[in-house]
Amino acid sequence: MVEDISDGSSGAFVVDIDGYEGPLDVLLVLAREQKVDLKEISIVQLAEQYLAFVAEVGRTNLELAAEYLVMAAWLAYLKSRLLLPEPAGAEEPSGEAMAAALTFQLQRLEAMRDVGARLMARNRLGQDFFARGRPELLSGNRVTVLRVDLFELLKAYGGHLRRREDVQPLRIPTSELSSVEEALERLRRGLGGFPGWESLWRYLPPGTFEGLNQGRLAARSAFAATFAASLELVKQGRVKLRQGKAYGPIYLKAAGPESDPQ
Amino acid sequence: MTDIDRRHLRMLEAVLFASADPLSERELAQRLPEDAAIPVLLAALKADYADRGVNLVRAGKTWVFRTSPDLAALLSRDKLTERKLSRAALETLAITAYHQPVTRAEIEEIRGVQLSKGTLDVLFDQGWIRPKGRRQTPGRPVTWGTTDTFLDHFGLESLAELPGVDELKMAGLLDARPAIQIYGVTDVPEAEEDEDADEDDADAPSELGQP
Amino acid sequence: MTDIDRRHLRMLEAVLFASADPLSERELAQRLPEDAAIPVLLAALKADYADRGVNLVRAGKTWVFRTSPDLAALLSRDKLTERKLSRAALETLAITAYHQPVTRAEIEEIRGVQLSKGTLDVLFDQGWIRPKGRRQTPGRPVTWGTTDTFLDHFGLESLAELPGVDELKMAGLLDARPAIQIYGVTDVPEAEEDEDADEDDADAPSELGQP
Repeated sequence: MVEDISDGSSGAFVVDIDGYEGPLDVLLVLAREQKVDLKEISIVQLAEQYLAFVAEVGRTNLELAAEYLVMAAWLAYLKSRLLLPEPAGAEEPSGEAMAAALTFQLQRLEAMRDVGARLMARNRLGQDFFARGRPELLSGNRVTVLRVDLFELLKAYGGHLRRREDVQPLRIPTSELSSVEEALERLRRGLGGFPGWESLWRYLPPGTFEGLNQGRLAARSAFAATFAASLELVKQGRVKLRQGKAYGPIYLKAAGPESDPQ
Repeated sequence: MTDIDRRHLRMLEAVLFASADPLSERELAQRLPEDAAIPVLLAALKADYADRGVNLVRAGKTWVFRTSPDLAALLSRDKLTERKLSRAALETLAITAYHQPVTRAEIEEIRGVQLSKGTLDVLFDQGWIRPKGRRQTPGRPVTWGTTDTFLDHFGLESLAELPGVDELKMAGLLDARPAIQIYGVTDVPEAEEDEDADEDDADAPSELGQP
Repeated sequence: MTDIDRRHLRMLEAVLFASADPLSERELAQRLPEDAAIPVLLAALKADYADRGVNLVRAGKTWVFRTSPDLAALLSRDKLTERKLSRAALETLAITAYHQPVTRAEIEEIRGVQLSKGTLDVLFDQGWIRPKGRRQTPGRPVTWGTTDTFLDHFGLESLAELPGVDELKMAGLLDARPAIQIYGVTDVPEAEEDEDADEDDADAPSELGQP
């Protein structure tokens, strides 16, 4: 919501990301903070405001939809284009053209918002003016009219297609989630390679760390599956696990006879 | 008519027009300003409408606008009884529109259920579908398609204006499967095959969404 | 008023008064004798009711009697409870009204965010928007526009009465193309001639005046 952004001198934002309708909406709210006509807006300043906004949301560990990040990247690029001299003979639109396009987009969106509000403020049927409360059917020969409109027709077709889809053989789509079985397999294969205590991290599939940082579901499932698999191997007496303190790193070692003094 | 408050007259007119039920003088008095002289206003309004196509009439203690009785006969060559289309008929119509030219057997095949006798008749009587030709297959079954009356009724300029399957989906008219996507599905079930090979197909829009 | 057929006028009045929903001139013609001069009659009837508590209003190609808007307070008890439109739906409605015919992708371009599934559905269900044709671009996407029901609801005679439509057009803000296309290629802000070749969109924004 608009009111939820305050550009206090402390630099503290209060951000309600759910209140926004996408990155352009955020930009429009930020642009209003410059308190000038949209046509006069400083795009460099706006880019900075937006990047600060995204950083703030990132700092408070809120997840931002990809479109917000794409806009951030584009704005960072645009800012650099505007601040640096234009390369000669560039094929791309100039920094100014890109800035003008953004200004146009903001104006256009704001215009649509305004007219939307003006529409709703009009006298409206059922609110300000009214239909005949007692419509009459004029009598005469009896003709049956089938009552159906385009919406109902399309809805019927949609419903039919859906039901058809429902009776199709069940297809189980491949999932990118990790299974414990896969993790077990990976641990078993890996165990030979590291005779001593080794961090459990090393047994995670490639890319898991990056994925975790981005909060990706697949990475989180890989992490969980690996941990569960390690417990399973302990139960089978195949490995030993060690953890120095709560939330500390977990180490793992094969429990083979040659590495185990007992 | 000089001492009639025009403002009150307009109010009375609007209230009577918008009301779903005939209104008594007491109810009218409750809705209009206190100083409105209801009986005088009613008499004036009744006189205003005396020669019009709509009259203000008194029914017992209540007042109501009604079509002038002498017009009822003139106007209405048809008494419209509106009827809802059955779901079977609605689906049959939609399938005919999207898959035309299409035979009865094909409609049954697509719907996965037999067509009861009257279904095509209802649509035919309404002028929405008509025979289009014959399929060049054993038995040479009749194919069906939609008519201009159909387009007209649904406010379509041409069949090409019917949204395709993808667009129905996007408009929310056709829900996709439950959201398994959340769980990181990589394999999107693809569209089913469709092999309509009709010779008499000339006027069927080829790019209509084929389910 | 001399050449107005009083009998026809009364009939027209009765037909319109009897209906709660707008009727098209064609529907009116079907109800009246063949020699009835519908447009002339409509103009006369509209004038008759101009100062009354009930007015004859035009919405696109349709006509209907409605209570006069200045009597809103009086009729407040008849108010219909309505579902509030979401912000996304309201913006989508405004964009459809001002940019029509417009594709889903263009609406998304203007809002800078994807349209969630039900948004167009809500407006379509409400009878305010409908598919208008197809854009002659790859994929031939369906275009959307507003209906006469929309005009009726918002008390508009035609699209030309949309609030602010002329200023927006002058300001070049009724261009649904991606912004960078408008500025990127030529770098001249005034290069706004829209020569989208929309074959079945003869009723594009240029025609906003005569729906």
